[in-house]
This record gives sequence, structure tokens and C-alpha cells, in this order.
Amino acid sequence: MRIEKVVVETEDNNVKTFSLCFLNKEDEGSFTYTPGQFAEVSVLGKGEAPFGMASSPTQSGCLEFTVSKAGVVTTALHNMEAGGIVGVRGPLGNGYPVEALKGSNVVMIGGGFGFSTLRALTNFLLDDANRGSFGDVTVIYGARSPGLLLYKDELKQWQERTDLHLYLTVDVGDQEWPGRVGVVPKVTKDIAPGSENTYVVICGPPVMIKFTLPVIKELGFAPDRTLLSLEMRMKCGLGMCGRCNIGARYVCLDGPVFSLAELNQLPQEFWG
Amino acid sequence: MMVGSKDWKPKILAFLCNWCSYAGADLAGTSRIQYPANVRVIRVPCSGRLNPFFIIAALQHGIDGVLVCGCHPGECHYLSGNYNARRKFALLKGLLEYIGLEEDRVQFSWVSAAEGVRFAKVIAVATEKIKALGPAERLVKKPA
Amino acid sequence: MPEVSDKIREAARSLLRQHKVDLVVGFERGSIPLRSTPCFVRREEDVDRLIWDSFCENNLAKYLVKRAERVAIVGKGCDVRAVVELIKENQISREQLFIIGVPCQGMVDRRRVEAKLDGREILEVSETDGELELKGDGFSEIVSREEFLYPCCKTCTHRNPVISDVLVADAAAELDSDSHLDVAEFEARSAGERWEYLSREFSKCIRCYACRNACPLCYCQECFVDNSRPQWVGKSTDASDVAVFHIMRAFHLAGRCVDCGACERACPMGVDIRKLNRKLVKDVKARFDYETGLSLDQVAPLSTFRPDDPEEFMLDP
Amino acid sequence: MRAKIIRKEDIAGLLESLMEEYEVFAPVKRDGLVLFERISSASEVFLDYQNSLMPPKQLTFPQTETLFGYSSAKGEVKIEVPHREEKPQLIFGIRPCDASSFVVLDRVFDGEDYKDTYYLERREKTITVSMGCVKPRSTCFCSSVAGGPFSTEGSDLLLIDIGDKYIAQIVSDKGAQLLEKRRFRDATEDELASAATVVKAAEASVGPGVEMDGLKDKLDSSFDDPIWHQLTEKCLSCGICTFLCPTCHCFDIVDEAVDSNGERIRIWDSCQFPLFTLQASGLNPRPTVKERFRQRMMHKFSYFLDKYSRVGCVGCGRCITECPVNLDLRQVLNSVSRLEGVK
Repeated sequence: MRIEKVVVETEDNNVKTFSLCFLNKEDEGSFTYTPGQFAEVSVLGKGEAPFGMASSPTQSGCLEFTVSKAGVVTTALHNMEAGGIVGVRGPLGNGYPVEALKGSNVVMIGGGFGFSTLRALTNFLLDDANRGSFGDVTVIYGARSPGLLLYKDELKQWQERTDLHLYLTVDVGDQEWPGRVGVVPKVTKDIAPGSENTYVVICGPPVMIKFTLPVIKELGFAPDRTLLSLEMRMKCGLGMCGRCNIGARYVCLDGPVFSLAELNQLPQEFWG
Repeated sequence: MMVGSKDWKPKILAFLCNWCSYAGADLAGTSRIQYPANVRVIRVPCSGRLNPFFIIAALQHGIDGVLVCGCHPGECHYLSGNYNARRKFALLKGLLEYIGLEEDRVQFSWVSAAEGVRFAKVIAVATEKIKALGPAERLVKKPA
Repeated sequence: MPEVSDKIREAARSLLRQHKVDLVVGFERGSIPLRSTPCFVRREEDVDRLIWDSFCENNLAKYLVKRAERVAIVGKGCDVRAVVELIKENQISREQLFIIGVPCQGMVDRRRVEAKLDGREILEVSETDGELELKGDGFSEIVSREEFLYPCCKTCTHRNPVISDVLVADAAAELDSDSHLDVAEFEARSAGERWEYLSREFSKCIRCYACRNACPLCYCQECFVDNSRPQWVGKSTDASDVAVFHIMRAFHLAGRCVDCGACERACPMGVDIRKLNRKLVKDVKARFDYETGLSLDQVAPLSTFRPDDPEEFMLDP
Repeated sequence: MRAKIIRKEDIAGLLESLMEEYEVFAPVKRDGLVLFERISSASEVFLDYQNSLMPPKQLTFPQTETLFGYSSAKGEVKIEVPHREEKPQLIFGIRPCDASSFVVLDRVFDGEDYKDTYYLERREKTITVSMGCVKPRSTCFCSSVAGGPFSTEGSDLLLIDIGDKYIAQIVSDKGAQLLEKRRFRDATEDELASAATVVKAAEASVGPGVEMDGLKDKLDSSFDDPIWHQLTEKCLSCGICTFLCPTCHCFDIVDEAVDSNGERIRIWDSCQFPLFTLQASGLNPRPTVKERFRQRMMHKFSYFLDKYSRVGCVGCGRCITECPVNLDLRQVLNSVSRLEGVK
């Protein structure tokens, strides 16, 4: 695929969003995905790495990936510009169970650049064709500082919408930051979203998930209505190479989205 | 290119210490002293900075000869970088020869900032020796 | 060697009873013939698991690196030499360490014993005064222990631990010096022959890294083969990459290798790993007059220099 | 049982004729090591062995394999999938444990969701003539894991040594076809009876190995038990047990390239290496030998059962004989089995 556009998301330059367009039109038609699924993006000469799609399938055309610079492949990607060619293998994984969410309220809780697939899910839910199928939509999204929030323009648009409750928070604010200050678990507790007929979807760094789960439990969310998108080191994405398993379940194949009810049945091996 | 082919020119990589040898090379250049042009130069802060892996990586990627130059003993900008390097190089050169690499593939020499003539001579002699060996074969990584 | 085992237990028991250490690292009986296995004793009642015989082949210094507990190690000559280097490299402190020194009579090369029996499986081994009795289905054979010592035990010059807090046997007879004849013999071959021999050895390597992981001095948090930025060496079984792995593994041990042979004993494929290590041991001794793991005071050869170090290898046109 | 008789003196001739049709791989003794290698003459074959040091796994799942090559110039990317040999391969003298390991690997690579064509193509063109074990090693525990010294799983033909001749038991159509073309006589009742005696004696001689009853439940419920630390403390975290294992299949995918020209290769990886699960963020869910060794046990004796309804181990015992610190899988599993106070 060809890199169409590169957007620097954060002030530290460490997170960029890449819009990728299909070189062949027929591939575009056959690449159907749901929010929460991921793909292996490869940079020739460097290797491939898995990223969740940050775009929603309701937005046709380009695929978007939000990439934090951390390893070999991500660094190579960050060095690429519009016009560059990358490989994409996917879609992989299960994605968010959008059919099951229909008719329910949805609370999304995200932190850091783990917010990318929740952004995809939000855009999916807000799409004109879909919005009527879901109840209240709430997004709680935190970053370490205002400059590290992703998708700033989009967040502004979302703030103006009446069919979405958006709560932004930062761990440490600055003079210009008008919003909340506090870590995601605490803010979630303050907002205390209702749990009745509601799914909560969580994606973020392990430490955030770890401290958010007790809050969610306290708020009365049932484990089978608490959904988490997990991260593990992956290679094949096909459930063969053997590294991303939690118990007998492969994050790449059976996940990355699991309900808390499912995870409770598995060995607690994902926090490191 | 075939071994012994007249047109074959060895690829030689020279790691030059910033303070002495690189300046020596510079002097050779500004003084218009002639020396073989097969050498690609990489400037390093000190011969002591040279990770043996730089040499190995060069050989793996098909460089025909590696030359490392630093300040003469007692003249290191960092006082002892070259002394430490000398111990490392002695063992490395011995080990590489021991595994069967030709003796002259990897060479070391001292060149000071004032020694433009010596630099040219070192390059000429090193190049001659590497030329005599022909293209590197051993340790070169071949595509699968 | 039941009396040595007894003395080890005695020392371990008293250390644990008096709370002088939290842990004793020694050997216990293995699960298969010709094997003894590392053993971690933290309670007095487990002390009787400790044994000593001709199969205590692992270098236990491996288990000391960055340990927080006060620990006693049952150490033969080569283990203790490695301990000395680890202390110098700040991987363990002398103060937290108690060395139960075992003058060593050399360890038996299980693979050579097995090879001698040519496919007949050994099911039971007993050991008496310099002899091993090997029993299997329908056979019983007695072999001399001495004949089957590991090659590194045959050239070992420090069977007696160089430092210790207690010794559990009488001093072992020492060889005067290791003349590295094997290295000299190899050096005398042509470069082509050397390359051919080592290429063949390296071709057996499956890159399981047992040699690295068994080595008491290989403790880098991230080994060069695991570095990804930069990636120094490829990870496949490509001949060049395998050779580079072995060359650099050996080089990283220059002046640090105590020639305990743990790498070679761990290797399942029989790669002649010590061929490289011993070259460096020889050169370090010849050039810098340094023998590894003998003294806590002597500075490691690559951390120091002499202005008049030999430089005959340098180009001086 | 359908079976033919092959006299021992005819084995060489059989191999020579097989070599015309197949790439024949057989145990060969080189530098004292018994390994499966491609043979060009029957005389190279070494059949007086208990088991090979390495299983012939690399014949269907090579340690290093090019997935595709690529080159890039002026924004044009070219991808090239390597061309593979057409000639079928025959593995002669493979032990029944190793033969059944192919069935284990099939479960992984011939998955419901995804198929690994690289493996499956090789597997498809592989025929196995296995050699039953008259004298199992003391470290063998095939009988614990639903195998046996004369198990036929994964074999096309199984040879049973009854002295001066082999009974060639026909296990699959592939095996039947192989013998059909070559005129061997049917085994007599007497010969079948002596084969049965040999088989029975061998089966009786396989050690107790691993107590499998209730093991999976014990493993699942003892995940956080401190025993895992005690059992694995001596582990060196090397890759011997995984690389010599006939069923270990974990791999890594890496690029070998200069700039944007090179290839993407698949190489064996090991769950015992710290890097295996290390994330780019620095987080490692299996940071020490305890988690890694436990993963290996859980994968084979619990997760595999969950996923594929069979144990992911064939009981060859290589991880026992070759472990540099004698960390014996049987002892580990039996210790877990005997844990008290755990469900």
C-alpha cells in the first residue's frame, strides 16, 4: 500500500498516523474489517509489526494506523514519508463485537496511543448508518499530557456532538489545558458511567487497565460486558508462531478483544 | 569480478581516529600526495571507540579489507584510548587469523595528524596487501 | 566420593543452621545415569540431597550473578575461578558469598563414555577409586575414570579452588602449566585448513545458545545476538552469521574465559567451541601475562594496558 | 494387519530403488552424532541407533526458510516466492515418536482458520517409513503420551524387526503403494505372531514416564504455585529442549536485507528465550525462566489439549537426555501431578 498522508499526532513527535491507500482497487474491495481488528504492516528490509486499524470501515478508502515509535519497524515507519510503499497483511484478529453491542450503551475507556482502535470504534458507532443502532456512547480518554492526546481535530468535532459524551483527561495539565486532570481510573470513578444495559470497552497501557478494572467492577459492569483489547508481542498473527498466547487463547487469533469473563478463565499472564 | 582480474579493485574500509589519523588523511589530501583511491573512510572519535563488530560487519558485507588507524602511543586525545584499543586489536587480529581469515584482511596502524606522507604510505601498502589476497570470500554473507 | 559429599553436607548444614547463608548451591543426583544436577538448598532438611561425584560438570558460578541472597556455592576449581571474575565484575560480592571449595579430580565426559559403549544404553553407574562401573541390559563394564575426563579437565591447572572459605577434601595434584599444544597445533595448519575445519564445526550449530547460557561469564542483560538496534548478526543458520556468533562470543570472553568447558559440555551438537576460547586464553597469557580467575586484585587485561605492550601485528611501513 | 516381509539383506536394494523416486533421508552417523540426512547410497544409513540427536522435523519445518524475496526500485516493489523442489521425500528409519510428531505439527500448521502452505506442501510430499523401537531408551515415555514404541500414528509404513527380517506393516495408502510396486511377499501368521511378541516386549519395557491422569487439571490449577520457581531454578534458558523437540513449532519472522532488497525469512524460535515475548515497550509477560519453562509445559500438556484435543508431546525424551543441567520434564510434570492441596 502507498502512504498517502502522515500526521504527527503528539508534540513529542513519537506518535504518527499513517493513511495508507491500496495500490490495487480490487484489494480495497476485499479488505473488509471491523473496528478493533489489526494488520501486520511491513517495511521492506526491516520486518513487520502488528497495529490496530485506527480508521473505521465506515470511512472508505484509506486505512489508518497510529504508530508509536518504539522498535525497529516503527522507527523505520516513522522515517517514511507520503509516497512510500509498505506491505499490509490482514485484517487479523477478532475485533470489537459490534453486533453484540447493538441496542446497548457503550462506554469506551482509552489511554495513550492504545486509543487508536477505540477511535475506530467511536467513528463506527457515530456513523450515520449505525448511530441509531446503539444507545448512549461515552468516551473517556486520557493521556499523560495535553500534547500527547491523539486526533486533536477530531476530538474537537466530537466535543461539539450531542450524541456523544466525551471526557478528556490528562495526568499532568498545563496552563492552557481547560479540561480534567487525573489518571483514567480516577476520572472513570468520578464520572461513574451507569452500567445498566451498557458495555464497557477498554484499551490502553497495561497499568491503566490494571487500575481501571476494579473501578469498573465497582460501577457494576458485568465481566461479560467488560471488553478489553490486549497487546502481546506477535509475529505471524495466525496462531502458529506461539508467543502471544494467554493460556490456550492466542491474542492474535482469538483476540485481541476479550471479555473480562473470558480473561478470568485464563492464567493471569499479561501484565508482565 | 574474478580473482586476478586486472580490473578488480578491492573495497577497503578505513576507520580513522578523528584527532590524528583523519587529520593525517586530510593533510595527505591538501598536500596532494597520491595514494590509491580504493579506500572509504569512516571517521571515529578514537581508535578505542571501535567496536570489533564494525570490523566484523564490514567483512560480512563483502569489504575486502579493513584498516584501522589511531594516534601513536602516548598521543591519544583521550590519553589511553589507543592503548586499550591496541590490546583489543592484538587479540582480535590473532583470532581472525586463527579462524582462517587471511592475515592482511584486517590491519592496524598509527598515523598522526602531521603524517600525511605516512598516511599515503599506509594506504598504499595496505591496499597492495589486500589486492594480493584477491576478493574476500570467507565470512562474507551470501544471499540465500 | 562419599566422604566429600558428607563434608559438603556438613558445611551446608552448619551454614544454614547458623543462618550464615540463605541458600546453598550445589549438586544432587541426576535423573539419568552419568548425570548430577544443580541443586538449590534453602532448608536444613534438604541438605542431604547434596552430593559430589564425577558428574558435577556444570559451572555453578552461573547461578550467582546478581543474586541478592547470601549464598554458599559448592565450587570446584573452575567454578571458583569464574566466581573470582564475577566478583571483579561486580556481579556478586565476596561478602555475601561463602565458598565451599572442592579440590577437583576432573569430571567425566558422559558423551565419550556413551560413545565407548557403542549404542548400548547405560542404566546404572557406580564409582569407586578411580573406576566407573557401567551397567546396562546384559552387560557390565569397568572403565578408568581418568581416561574419560573432559578435555578441559585434562589441561586444567587449577583443580584446587583459588579462594575458599572451607575446603572439603585434600588438595588435588596440579598440572604445572597448560601448554596449549592443541592451539599451537591448530595455528600451524594453513589458513585454508583452519577455515575449513571451523566452518564444518560451525555448520553443526543450531543456535540454541546453550554455550552462551551455560557460560558463567555470559551474563549480559541483552546479548549482542539479541540486539535489534543495531542488529549485529543475523539470526538464521546462515554460515556467515553462525561463524560471527561464535567469533564474537569467544571474543567477548577474551581475558574473561576461565576455560571451564561449560560451553562445550552444554552443546548438544558437539561443536568444538573451546577451539576459539583457548586461542584467546593462550594469547592473553602470552601477550599480557594474565591468567583469568586467579586473583581478586589483578586487573582484567582489557581494562588496562602497558605503554610497551607488543605491537608487532601493526602495519608500520 | 496388512504386512509384508522385507529381508534385512534386501534393505539396501530397497533404499537404492527408493532413491530413484524420492529424496531419501535416513539416520546417518557423522562425528559420532546420529542425524537424519539425505543419503546418496544405502551404505550411509546407520540403523543401529536408539534415536537421532535431532528429529527430522526440519524436513517439513526447516530451521531457516525463505518466505519470499523482495526488491524495490523507484517505488516499484517486486515480491518473489521461492520455487520449491518437486521431488517427493521419503524419511526412512524415523522412530514412531517422531513420525507422530508430524501429526502434532499438522494440527498447528493445518489450522481451521489459517493454513501454512510452506509446511503443508512439504508435508504432502513426504512419506515416512518408520522403524519401531525394539529397545526403547530409559528416557523414552511415548506410552505416557498416547504413543508407543510401535505406534503407527504419522507413519506410512512401520517396520518391525523380528531378527533377520522386517515386518513392514502397511499403515496408509501411500505406504501400500510404495510396497505394491516392489514385490515383497505377505507376512505369514507365524511372522505376525513373532512381531506381536516383539511389540509386546518393547511396550512393556517403556518406563513409567509421566503420570498423565489428572495432569492437565493440576497444571491448570497450579499456574501460580511457588513450585514452578523451585522446579525451574536451574534452567539456563537455552533453546536445546525446544530446538531438539519434534513438536516444538514456535517461530520468528525476520527480514534479512540490505536497504529494501532482501528476503523475509522464518526461523525457529524458542519460548525459552527472553526475547520471545519481549514487547517493544519493554514489557515482558514472561520475564524469567519460571514463566518460560512453565509456558513450555503448559503449552504441551494443557493448552494443546484445549486447542487440539491431544497432548503436544510425543515422549521422545530428547529434552531429558540433552538438557545441559538435567532438568527432567518427567520430574517436573510428576511433581506438579503430586501437588497436594491443589485441585
